[in-house]
Amino acid sequence: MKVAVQEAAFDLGAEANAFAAGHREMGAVVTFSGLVRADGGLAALEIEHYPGMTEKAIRTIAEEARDRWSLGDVLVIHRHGRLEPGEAIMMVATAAPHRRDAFEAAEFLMDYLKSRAPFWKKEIGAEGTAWVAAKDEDEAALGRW
Amino acid sequence: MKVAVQEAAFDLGAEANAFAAGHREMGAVVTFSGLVRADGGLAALEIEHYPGMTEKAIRTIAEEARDRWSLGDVLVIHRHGRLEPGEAIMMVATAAPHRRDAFEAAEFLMDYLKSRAPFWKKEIGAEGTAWVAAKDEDEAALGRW
Amino acid sequence: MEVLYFAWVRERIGLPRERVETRAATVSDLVAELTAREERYAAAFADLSALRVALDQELAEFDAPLDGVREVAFFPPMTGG
Amino acid sequence: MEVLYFAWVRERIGLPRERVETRAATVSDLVAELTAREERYAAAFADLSALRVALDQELAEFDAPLDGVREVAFFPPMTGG
Repeated sequence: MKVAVQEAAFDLGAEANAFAAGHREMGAVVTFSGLVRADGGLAALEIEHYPGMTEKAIRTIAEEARDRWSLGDVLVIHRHGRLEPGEAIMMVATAAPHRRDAFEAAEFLMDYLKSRAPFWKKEIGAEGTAWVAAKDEDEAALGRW
Repeated sequence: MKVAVQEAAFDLGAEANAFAAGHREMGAVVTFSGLVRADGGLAALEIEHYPGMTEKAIRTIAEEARDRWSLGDVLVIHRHGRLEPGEAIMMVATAAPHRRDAFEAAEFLMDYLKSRAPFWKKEIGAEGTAWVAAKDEDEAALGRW
Repeated sequence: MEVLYFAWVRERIGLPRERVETRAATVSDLVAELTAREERYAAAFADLSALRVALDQELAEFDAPLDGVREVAFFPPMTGG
Repeated sequence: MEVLYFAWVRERIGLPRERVETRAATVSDLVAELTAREERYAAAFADLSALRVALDQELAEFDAPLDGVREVAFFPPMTGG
């Protein structure tokens, strides 16, 4: 299990390849990446986090995923600091013998990371800055699991 | 939409990067890759397909996914011929404004590709060869959609 | 019409495709004709529940009419992905 | 104890962390103490339903006891991913 909370950019493809190469006994690899949308007007995204708690919260979520599904491995990378449109904010990857496990575990990780890992996004636009509000649907998504 | 049915190996990470880079207005990218499991005894996998029908069947499935979910784009690559353990058999990628769409469309694509695209796998082991049997659960998976 | 065979159907029949002159009205009629020909066809078509058929590269049922069809393919359930 | 603030809570209060000497029994008691201090705290804590709290880096409820807790953090609902 690899968990990285970092300011530096990462290479989604290289991470996906390294992750898949490490799991030759697994048949299914799912990746999710969250990108800064190049929406009209967004100049950058600023991501704040809670050093210390962040890694712990992510590890707890990843361990829960490993308990619930038959998984070979889990990868979570999440950036903080300033990100430009089009950049990858984060990624998760799951490897499993069967595709359903890989898919469900990746969705579970995303749902929990979204609402339970201490990150906060601020949008920096031409006309000022605004903290991104949490969505009711993100909290509701946890009810699935 | 890119659909490729090919004998040549492909670079999962490079494909994922190129796909994500092409969708700067999308927030979510999901990839699935199916790998030849390095199980005990499996020397290779031989994949037969139905040239002409294969591409058509995949395009139909991909178009159905685009009708059902709010997607920016879909990628499907599927190999045929002889594959060694650890090699990628196929991948799908979906880009969407929201993660739920990207995940569901990718699962839908996989479920349909598995049972509705004309590919057949043969396992080549130390003790002979055997066609992989279709699983009832794969047919049952279609009932979800 | 062209008749194509894939995977173990191809192996049992011993060829990937052949031209068949037939007046069979449906896929089932064609299967009956082929089965009557030779043992290797009978072996391939012994259990239709283990077979799938495509007409002009679209999945079809065994009771589908062959009217105007140029290409028929027989194969086991697919195992891609 | 150490009290940490993140995102707009940090911005409203105007500092990321501070040492607070308190005998507050629960998180709610601590919030009441801070609110009584200065307007900027009152502004940050005006709507507790819009806030989350972590005790020693674990999410907790506002009625949780502070006994033995060394680090309290206040922040809005998280928006990672």
